[in-house]
Amino acid sequence: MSTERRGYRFAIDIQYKSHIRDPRGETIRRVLNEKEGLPVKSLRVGKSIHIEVEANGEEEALRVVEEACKRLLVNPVVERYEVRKL
Amino acid sequence: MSTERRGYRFAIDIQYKSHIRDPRGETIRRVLNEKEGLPVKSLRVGKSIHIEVEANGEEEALRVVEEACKRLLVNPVVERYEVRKL
Amino acid sequence: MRYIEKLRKALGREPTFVELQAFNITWSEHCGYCHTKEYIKELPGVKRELNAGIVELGNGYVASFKIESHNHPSAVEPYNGAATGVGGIIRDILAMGTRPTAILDSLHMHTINQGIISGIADYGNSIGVPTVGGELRICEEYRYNPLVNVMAVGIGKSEDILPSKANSSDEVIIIFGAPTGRDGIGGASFASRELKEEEEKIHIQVGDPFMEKLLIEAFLRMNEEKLLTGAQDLGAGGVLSATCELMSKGNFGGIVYLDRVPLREPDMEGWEILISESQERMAVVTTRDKVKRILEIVKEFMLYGDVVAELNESGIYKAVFKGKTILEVPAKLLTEAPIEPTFRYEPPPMPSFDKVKISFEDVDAHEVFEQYDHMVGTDTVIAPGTGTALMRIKGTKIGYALVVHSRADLADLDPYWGTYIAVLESLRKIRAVGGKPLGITNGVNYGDPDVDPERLAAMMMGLKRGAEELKIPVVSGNASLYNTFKGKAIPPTLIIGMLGKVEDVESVPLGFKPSRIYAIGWSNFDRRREELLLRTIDYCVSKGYKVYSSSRLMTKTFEEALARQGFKLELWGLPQVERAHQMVIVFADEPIETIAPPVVEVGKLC
Amino acid sequence: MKVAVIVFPGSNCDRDLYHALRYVGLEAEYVYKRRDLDEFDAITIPGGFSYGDYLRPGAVAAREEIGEEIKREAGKGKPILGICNGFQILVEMGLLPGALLQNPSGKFTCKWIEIEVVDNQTPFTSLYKPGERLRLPIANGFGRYVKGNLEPRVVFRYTEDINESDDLIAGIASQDGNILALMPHPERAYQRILGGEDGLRLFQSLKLFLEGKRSVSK
Repeated sequence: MSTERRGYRFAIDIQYKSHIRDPRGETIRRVLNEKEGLPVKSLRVGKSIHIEVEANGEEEALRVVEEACKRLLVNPVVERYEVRKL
Repeated sequence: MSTERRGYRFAIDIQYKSHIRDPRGETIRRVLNEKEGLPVKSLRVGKSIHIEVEANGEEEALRVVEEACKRLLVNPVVERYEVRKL
Repeated sequence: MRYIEKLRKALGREPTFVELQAFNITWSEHCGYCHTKEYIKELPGVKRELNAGIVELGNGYVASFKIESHNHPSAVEPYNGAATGVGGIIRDILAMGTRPTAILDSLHMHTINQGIISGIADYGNSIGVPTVGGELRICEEYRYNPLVNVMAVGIGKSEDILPSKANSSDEVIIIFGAPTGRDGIGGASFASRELKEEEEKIHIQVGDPFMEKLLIEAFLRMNEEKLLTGAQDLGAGGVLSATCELMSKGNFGGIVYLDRVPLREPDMEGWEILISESQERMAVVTTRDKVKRILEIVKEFMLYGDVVAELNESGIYKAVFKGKTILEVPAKLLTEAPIEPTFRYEPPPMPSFDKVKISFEDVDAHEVFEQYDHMVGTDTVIAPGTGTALMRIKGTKIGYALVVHSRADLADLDPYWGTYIAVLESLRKIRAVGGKPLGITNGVNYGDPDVDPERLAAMMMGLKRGAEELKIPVVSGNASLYNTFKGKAIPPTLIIGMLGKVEDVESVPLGFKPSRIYAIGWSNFDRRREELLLRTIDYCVSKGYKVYSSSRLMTKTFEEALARQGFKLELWGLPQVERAHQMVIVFADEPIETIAPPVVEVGKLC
Repeated sequence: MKVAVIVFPGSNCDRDLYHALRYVGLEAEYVYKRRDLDEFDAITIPGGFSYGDYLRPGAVAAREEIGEEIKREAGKGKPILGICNGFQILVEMGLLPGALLQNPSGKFTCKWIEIEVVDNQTPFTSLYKPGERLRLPIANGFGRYVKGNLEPRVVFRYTEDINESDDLIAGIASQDGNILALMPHPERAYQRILGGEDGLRLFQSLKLFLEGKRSVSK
C-alpha cells in the first residue's frame, strides 16, 4: 500500500544523560524554589527540535529522523533522545 | 479524594512563535539536506524542560508547572509552549 | 594501579579499597608529576611551588600566570572538556590571591573543533575574563589527541598573595563553591592512562561558569577582608588532593570530616566525596575566629560551604565519614608520589629542519577568537590577531605582554632544538611590544614516557637551556603525558607561556599607520646572531615602528586583521625563510638603513 | 550626582561601567542587593551573564526584587541605561518592548562594528548628532533584536546587517526617552588606547543632563 510522498512532523526531545550534571537546570530550579517559592524537585534543560520530513510513509519518515539524530543532532557521548509524532 | 504528596514529572516544549524566524534551525536543515542528503523540509530548535514538581495530585502539579512557565520559564513576547506528562 | 608495589612496601600491608582510590590519584602522573618532577627541579625558577607562579610588576603589583592542559577530557567530550579546563586554571590563579585578568589558549587539533572553541568561549566569556591571545595549530597528528592548553594570568597586590599551604596547627580548612557530586570520578587517573576507543559510561565533568563567577567574587571579597591565610583550588583529585597538599606543604596533618562537604547527590559514599572532581570549588585555610564571616560571604554569593578539615601536628592525613575513619596515612606519603628516573640529555648540534614531516595549516584564526570576548575588563591594549597581546593596569603606566607559543613541527624532528627555538621565538614576540621578560610557564604535552623517555628528556633540556641562556625563570608549569592513541604518540609539544613587563604602555607603538614594510634579519637560524636580532627589535620599537615576529613571517590571521582595520597591504614578495629563522617584519614610516642585520623592503601598508 | 551600577549575580562588566562613569567625573556606586534607589540620580545596568544567562539572557535577573525599585525610578522619569545584558534585563522586565534572541550564527561574537545615531533626544545621546556614525564593540551571543507588538523608539541602528535584528535596531529608548538600552558596549570605547572613544560622549551626555545644562526635549 504505497502512500504518496508527503510531510511528516516529529519532535525530538534531547536531554543530557541522567548521570551528567546539568548546572543550568540546577540554577533555574533553585530560582523557582527560593525566589518564586514553587515546589520544584528537579529541573533539566534540553533541546526540543521540531522537524518535518518528506517521506512515503511514517516508518520511512521516522527512519530519516533517526538518521538525522545519529549523524548530527545528538551527541551520543553525553546526550540521549526521544522522538514523538506531532 | 486526597492523594499523598509525591513527585509528578512533566516536559515543557518551548518554541519560538511561528512568525519569528529561526536562522539556526534553517542552517541545521540545510546541513542535513545538502551535506547529509536527508529529505528534511523544515527544522526549528527550541527548549525542552523536564520538571519534577511536588504536589498533592496531578492537577495541582500541573498548576505549579503553568505558574512556573508564566512567571519565568517562557517569554510570552516571542515564545509559546506545551506541557505533557512524563 | 602503577605503583601498587611501592604502596604495599610503604604501608607494610595490603592497601584498603579507599587507600587504592586515594593513591591512584595523588600518585597519578597528572597530580604526582612522577616523570617530570625531577626535570622541573632542574629548571631555573623563582619559586619551587607547583602552583601558579608569581612575578613582580612594580608599584606593589604582582602577576601570577600558569598554563594547564585538559587534553583527555576534551578528546572524549570537547565542549565540557575545554570548558572545565578554563575553569580549573582560573581557580589556580585565584588561589594565589590574584584577580584573573586574561586567558590565552593553545589549541592543537586536526580541524577547528567547534565543540572545544565554544567550550572555551562560553566559559571564559561568562566569567568575564578576556581571552586575549593564543595559537591555533591544525594538523593531522592531533586527530585522536587534541591538545587544549589554557594559560591564565592574574593581577594582585603583593600583600594579597596567599601561600598554597597551611601555616599553623590551630587553623581549619573551609571548602566552598559548588555542591559536590559524582563528577569525573576517576578523572585524574583517567587522564593518566591511554584513551581506549569506546569509553564506558564515565562521569564527565561539566562546567558551571555562573558558579565560577560567584566563586571568583566571593573569594576576592574574603581576601580583601584579610580572612584567608592560604588557599588551594580543587582540581584533579578534588577534596583529597587539595586538603593533603595544604597539610603536607605546611608539614601538618589533619582530620577531614567528609560529612561536612556540601553535597549535590546525598547518597554518595565517603570515598566518592573524597575524590570527586566536581568543578567550581575552592579550599581556603583560615583561623577559627574568621570562619563565621567567611561562611556569611559564601551564603551571600549563593554558594555552598563549610569547615571540612582541622589541622594538627600529627603529620597524619585522616578522613572520617559517618563516624568511621576511611583513610589514615601520612600526609607526606600521599603528596610525595614516586619519582621516575630522569635522563641526562646532551643535545647534538642543531639539525637542518628541511626534513621536517609536520607542517601546520596557515588558518585565519578570526573565526575562532571572534567567539571570545577579548575586551571585558577594558584593559586589553593589543587585541588578538595583531601580534603579541598587551594588557594594562588601570591607574598605572604598567603594561604586561603575554605570549603562548610552541614548535611541535620542529620538536617532532628534534625535541631539544624545537623546544629551545620556541623559547627564543617567544622572547622575540615579547620584545616586539617592548616587553622585558619576567617569567615562563610551560605546558608539557607528550606521549608515553615509559616507551620513549629520551625525547621527554630532550624536550625538558631544550626548555632548561633556553630559559638559562635568556635568564628567564620558569615560575610554573603543567605536564600532560600518555597522549597516545593505539600506541602512536603525539609530536613532543612543549608550550611556552611567557609574560613580559612594559614600563610605559603608552609609549609602545599600538595601532598601525600607513608605512613601508621591511623584512629584517636572516632567513636561517644561527644562535650567535640572536642578541643582535633582539637589539634590532628593541631599536625598532624605540623608534615607534610596529614589529611582528612569526615563524611564518606573515600569517593569514595577521593580514586579515590589517584588512579589517581598513588597511591595504601591498607585498612585493617575502623572502624565503627556513622553518627556523631569525627574521621579523617591521612597519616603519621612514626608510630604515642603519641596522646591522640585512634589511629588505618587501611592501607597504596604505 | 550619584549613579547606581546594579550588579546582578553573574554581571561581569560592572567594573568596566564603573570606570567609564568615574572617567567622565560622575560619582558611581555598586548596588548588589535590593535597596531604595531614590538617592541615585541615574541607574545603570551593566553587561555580563546574569544568572549565567542559563534560561534566557536577563530572564532571572529581571525578576529580582531590585527590579521593583528600578521600575519605581523609571516611573519617576529618572535616566536608566541598560548595556548588552542590561538591555536584555530591561526587556524581560517589560520596561522596553521586544526581545533579544540568539545570533543567527549560533555563536558568541566580539568585534568592533558601526552604528548610526537615529535619535539624540535622550539624556545619554545629546552630544551625538543625528545621522552620526559611531564605532563601538559588540560582545554577545544573543544580540538579535526582535520587535514585539509595540513599535520601539529607535535610538541606534547598525549600518549593516550583522545579526538580523529587526530594522537593524542596535539601541532603543522608552517612549519618554529616559530609559536607553543598547547592545554595543560604550564603556569599552571610552579611551583611544582601547581602540576607539566614540562611547565617551554617551557618558558625557549623561553628566551634562544631570548637571541640568542641557535641556532635553521630551
